[in-house]
Amino acid sequence: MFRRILIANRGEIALRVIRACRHMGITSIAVYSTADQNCLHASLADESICIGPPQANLSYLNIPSIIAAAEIADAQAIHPGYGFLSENPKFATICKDCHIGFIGPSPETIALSGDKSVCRARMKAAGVPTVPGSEGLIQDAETAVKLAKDIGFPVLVKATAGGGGKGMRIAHNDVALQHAVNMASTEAAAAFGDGGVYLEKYIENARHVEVQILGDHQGRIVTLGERECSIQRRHQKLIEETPSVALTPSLRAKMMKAAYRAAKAINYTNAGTVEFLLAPDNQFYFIEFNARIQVEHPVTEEVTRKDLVCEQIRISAGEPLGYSAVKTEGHAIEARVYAEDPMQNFAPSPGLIKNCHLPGGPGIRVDTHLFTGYEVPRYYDSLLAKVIAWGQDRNQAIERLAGALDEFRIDGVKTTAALCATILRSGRFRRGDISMNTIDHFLPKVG
Amino acid sequence: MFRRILIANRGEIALRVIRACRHMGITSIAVYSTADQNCLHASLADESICIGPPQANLSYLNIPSIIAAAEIADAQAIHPGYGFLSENPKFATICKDCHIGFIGPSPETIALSGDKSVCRARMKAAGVPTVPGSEGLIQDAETAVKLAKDIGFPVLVKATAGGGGKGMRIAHNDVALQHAVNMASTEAAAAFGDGGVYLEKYIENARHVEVQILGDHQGRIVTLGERECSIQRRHQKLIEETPSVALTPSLRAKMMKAAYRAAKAINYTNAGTVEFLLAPDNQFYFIEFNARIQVEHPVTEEVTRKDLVCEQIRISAGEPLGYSAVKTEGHAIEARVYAEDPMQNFAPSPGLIKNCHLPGGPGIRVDTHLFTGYEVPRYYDSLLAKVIAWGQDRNQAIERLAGALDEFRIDGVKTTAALCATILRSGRFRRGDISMNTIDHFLPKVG
Amino acid sequence: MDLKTLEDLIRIFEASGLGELEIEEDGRRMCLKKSGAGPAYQAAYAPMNPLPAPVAVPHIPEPEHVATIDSPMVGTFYLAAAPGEPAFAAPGDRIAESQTVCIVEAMKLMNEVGAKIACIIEKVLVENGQPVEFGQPLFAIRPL
Amino acid sequence: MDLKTLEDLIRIFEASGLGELEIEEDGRRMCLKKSGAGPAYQAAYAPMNPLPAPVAVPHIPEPEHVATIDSPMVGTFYLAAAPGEPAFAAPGDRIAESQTVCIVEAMKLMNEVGAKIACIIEKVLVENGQPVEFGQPLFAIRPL
Repeated sequence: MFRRILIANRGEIALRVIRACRHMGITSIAVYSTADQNCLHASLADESICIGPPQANLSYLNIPSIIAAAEIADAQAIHPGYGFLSENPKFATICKDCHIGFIGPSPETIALSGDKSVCRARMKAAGVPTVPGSEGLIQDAETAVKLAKDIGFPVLVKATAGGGGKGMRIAHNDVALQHAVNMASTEAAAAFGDGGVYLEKYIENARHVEVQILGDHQGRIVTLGERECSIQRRHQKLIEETPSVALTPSLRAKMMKAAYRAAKAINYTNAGTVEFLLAPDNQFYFIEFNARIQVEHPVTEEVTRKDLVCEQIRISAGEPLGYSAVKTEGHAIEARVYAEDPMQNFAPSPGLIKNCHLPGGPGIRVDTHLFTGYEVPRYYDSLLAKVIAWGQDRNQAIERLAGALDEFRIDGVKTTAALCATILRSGRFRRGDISMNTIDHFLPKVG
Repeated sequence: MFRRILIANRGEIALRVIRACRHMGITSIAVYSTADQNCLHASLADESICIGPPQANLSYLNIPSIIAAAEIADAQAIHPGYGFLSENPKFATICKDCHIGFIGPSPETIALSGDKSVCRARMKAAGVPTVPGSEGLIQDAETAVKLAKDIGFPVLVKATAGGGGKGMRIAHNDVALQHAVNMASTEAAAAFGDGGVYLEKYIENARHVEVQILGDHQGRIVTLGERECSIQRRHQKLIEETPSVALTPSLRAKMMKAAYRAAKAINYTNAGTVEFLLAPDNQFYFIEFNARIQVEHPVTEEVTRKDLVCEQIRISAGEPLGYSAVKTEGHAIEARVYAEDPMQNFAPSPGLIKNCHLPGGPGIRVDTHLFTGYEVPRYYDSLLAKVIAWGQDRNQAIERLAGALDEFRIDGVKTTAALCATILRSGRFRRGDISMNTIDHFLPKVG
Repeated sequence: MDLKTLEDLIRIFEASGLGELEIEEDGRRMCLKKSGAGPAYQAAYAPMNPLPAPVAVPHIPEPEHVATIDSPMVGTFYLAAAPGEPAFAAPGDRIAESQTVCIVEAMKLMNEVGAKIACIIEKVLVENGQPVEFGQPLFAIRPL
Repeated sequence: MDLKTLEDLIRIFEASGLGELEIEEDGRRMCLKKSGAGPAYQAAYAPMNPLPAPVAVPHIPEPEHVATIDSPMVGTFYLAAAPGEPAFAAPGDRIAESQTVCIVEAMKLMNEVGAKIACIIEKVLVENGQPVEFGQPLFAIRPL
């Protein structure tokens, strides 16, 4: 087992990994930019090292600085968290070359899951259902139009290197499609340095349902149930829950089998997620792998009572998973509290936290790096906190989470806490009548 | 089911009941003294009523005020929490007379469990093992000495109306015993208005192990496992855990059976605790009933995933328990954070909380009424917060709890948080080598 | 002063426990202040949900008068000893010290509330038969 | 003061924890204030466990001198290009602008650190071969 782990991240996920290290008796080493020197991850880690100025490309994304920090701190492994370098195959390769353990999948897996059109083809070949669409990248707008007529409008143009909603466009007809292909390609080239795009049928009123997987270096893959993440804003998740109300036991079994097959096809190791679209007709389609720990992993932890970050560390250290299936109990829901203004199209709301008071009590877990006096920086992701509620059933989880969001106090910035509580208490959400468009019902109408 | 419940308490337990009400869709009504008008229980309840000045006897112990508050608020039931009026048979009787549900056992059960020597006799008659000692009260010091010679020194003189360590004395020989009987009687008369004392053999290096029970109005009694509460200061609990490392499965089964028999013998209803002393030779002895919800109930909640306060409310509303046994999983430990100075013999440390930062993350639950700016009043119990950790095993629970206590920040008053962390991390605690005297190893020696 | 020196000065000042630093030298003056220097803590926690007005108990009105007679207990407010009886006190009445001005009923007990000082009743602040909290102003008065 | 200098001044001020900065010089007066600075909040959260000194990285010494040359990256500090070679800089040395004063090694890359201004080395603050953080002062200098 590792004795010293460096955490190449900040915010709540850095805290999450520090806590896991502490629980395992591992020395944690935080890195921080000069903007983060008073942050909790820098103070709660056993050791901490300043790696650069506030801009992420000069600090948290600066590979030489992070490797140098790991070397001078004598870290045996690096946990990348999510975001930043977590899905950068070059970083994973460099770690390997420097004989530093990378706590995540292999560089090859990361590279494959980052190339979405290739990955899609691999999954199709492995018998995992994928959304009807192009075979590989599309070369020009004319080919796209021809294909779209075959599979039927509307269609989605997606960047192969994309993520987080960037380089993604819907087209309802020929003209719009031609435009969309050009725009998405330009956007993707600018954002990811790769203008390759592919085509998928756009599935209306779909749900986002993903499967948590763990794979060890002995070749075992375990599925840990699903998470429904249909409540999204700007293609980014806001509320996640497990189990999904949309899955019957037999549909769940089918989806777990598909996720297992997907992971097995690429010899997946460490923690990851297989993401599916679930159509209103109960057909589901592979979309992509997330080759890292995810923001919403706690809901799975609450119903399985497994510590997924500890599992990641154990797997990276070469330990086998000691089980092939997990039991789940009850229902868990997570609400993400972002420093954003829901009334202004989720515009970031950085600033000073004048007062912060965390909720508590039975069934409530809070993962956050917030404290009174924290200055939410402009430089990084706006996630402030995750509030997770466990309940014997979905209703109890809803009541507990909505109540906790009411109790949560954050003065100084706008947040998504009240919006989440409103959604949770709505009849629509309670009925489970949700899809990836649901959020629109809760936002001001755009004239 | 009740639609409106008044909570006749303050602090973390009032919050606990408010949260349970919220989760059940019941309107919560807080009462508060003028010292508590900015307290969280007053602001988080659906409604709140000021019932008197700071002194407890004029507010939280003032029966007419609380009944009047329940009447004007149209509350159908009162939850008494712990302490204050929770074990006052007169209050339970008045509630009954006023047709207000009392969320707790019957007045008769409360009266019996408050009269410890009578209760002891009842239990002995029911075949529940009790500590060797006097049959009923002792009349004079000479009888006491004679009896003590039979059962063997050292002996404990206890007030029949006692509690919280008051009116309790150890005697190692004749002379000391004569003195102890007189002193304990005087002390008990002053503290409880009842000077009756009885004698018990003093069991050295005993552990305190208690059994959580629930009884419904249909006559069913369920045991929910034990809690070991041996780490105490001034006869009051500091760290509690479940399961107890001292119980083998067969010993546990015997203790559950004894607790069941004890509760059945008096037709116990609602939540309660059967308290036992566990001697180093694995003999256990009934000490008393606690006829209310207890401070440490969350550790049982964490391993059973039952909400005991919701269960109390359901039972009081006449609903039957739907189960006769509960499953438990993992290990849970609670640390009590008091506003006290462990280095000064736990002297109360009231004052202003200049900064409060709660711990979080996986497996951590915090029950507290603290907030930044809270003034810890001189008038009431010094409990500030309970931090509860759940772990797959005892070691994980210890690491999580100790880490959370490190993260917990309370500026402005002295607390027991660091002491609890020290105890948890000690070899003695880790080995489970604990008894009711263990705390002495962690405190400054008294010259 | 060059920028590098200024930067270093700021770093030294920040690392110090000082709240304010003023330097005057060769006709140059410089003053540095830390943000938020002031009280070491935030004194008042205004709860997220401000103290809710109980449904059963009408919100305590802002006292417009300096002097009031307040309820000594929680209960139900009565202006008269029984329905149909004359009110103990009405606006304009001159009240002697200890004179009963109303009743607050709690647990079927009729608690007479007396004036602590001689006064004139200016206004009755609560309606007959309404619930009142401990400390709630019942009458606005003008002390005599 | 030219705009470039002003821009740099503002950047330095913004990056600092200061709430207010006032400079008076040659009949010119300048006052910078941060928006939202005020006593309404607690400015500094002093973590319960103060920022721990990493075991691997020696604690940054309190700068005794106003001016320093700081490490531009995290890595290992070397005074010379190779063992046995003469040191780039030693106390008393007069250093020209941009002249290399040391090397910070990160990922096997030898990064030469140059002086930003002409100066005299007063003290070497880090031992040869020791790890350094970003921004850690390496040399105390006297600007020329």
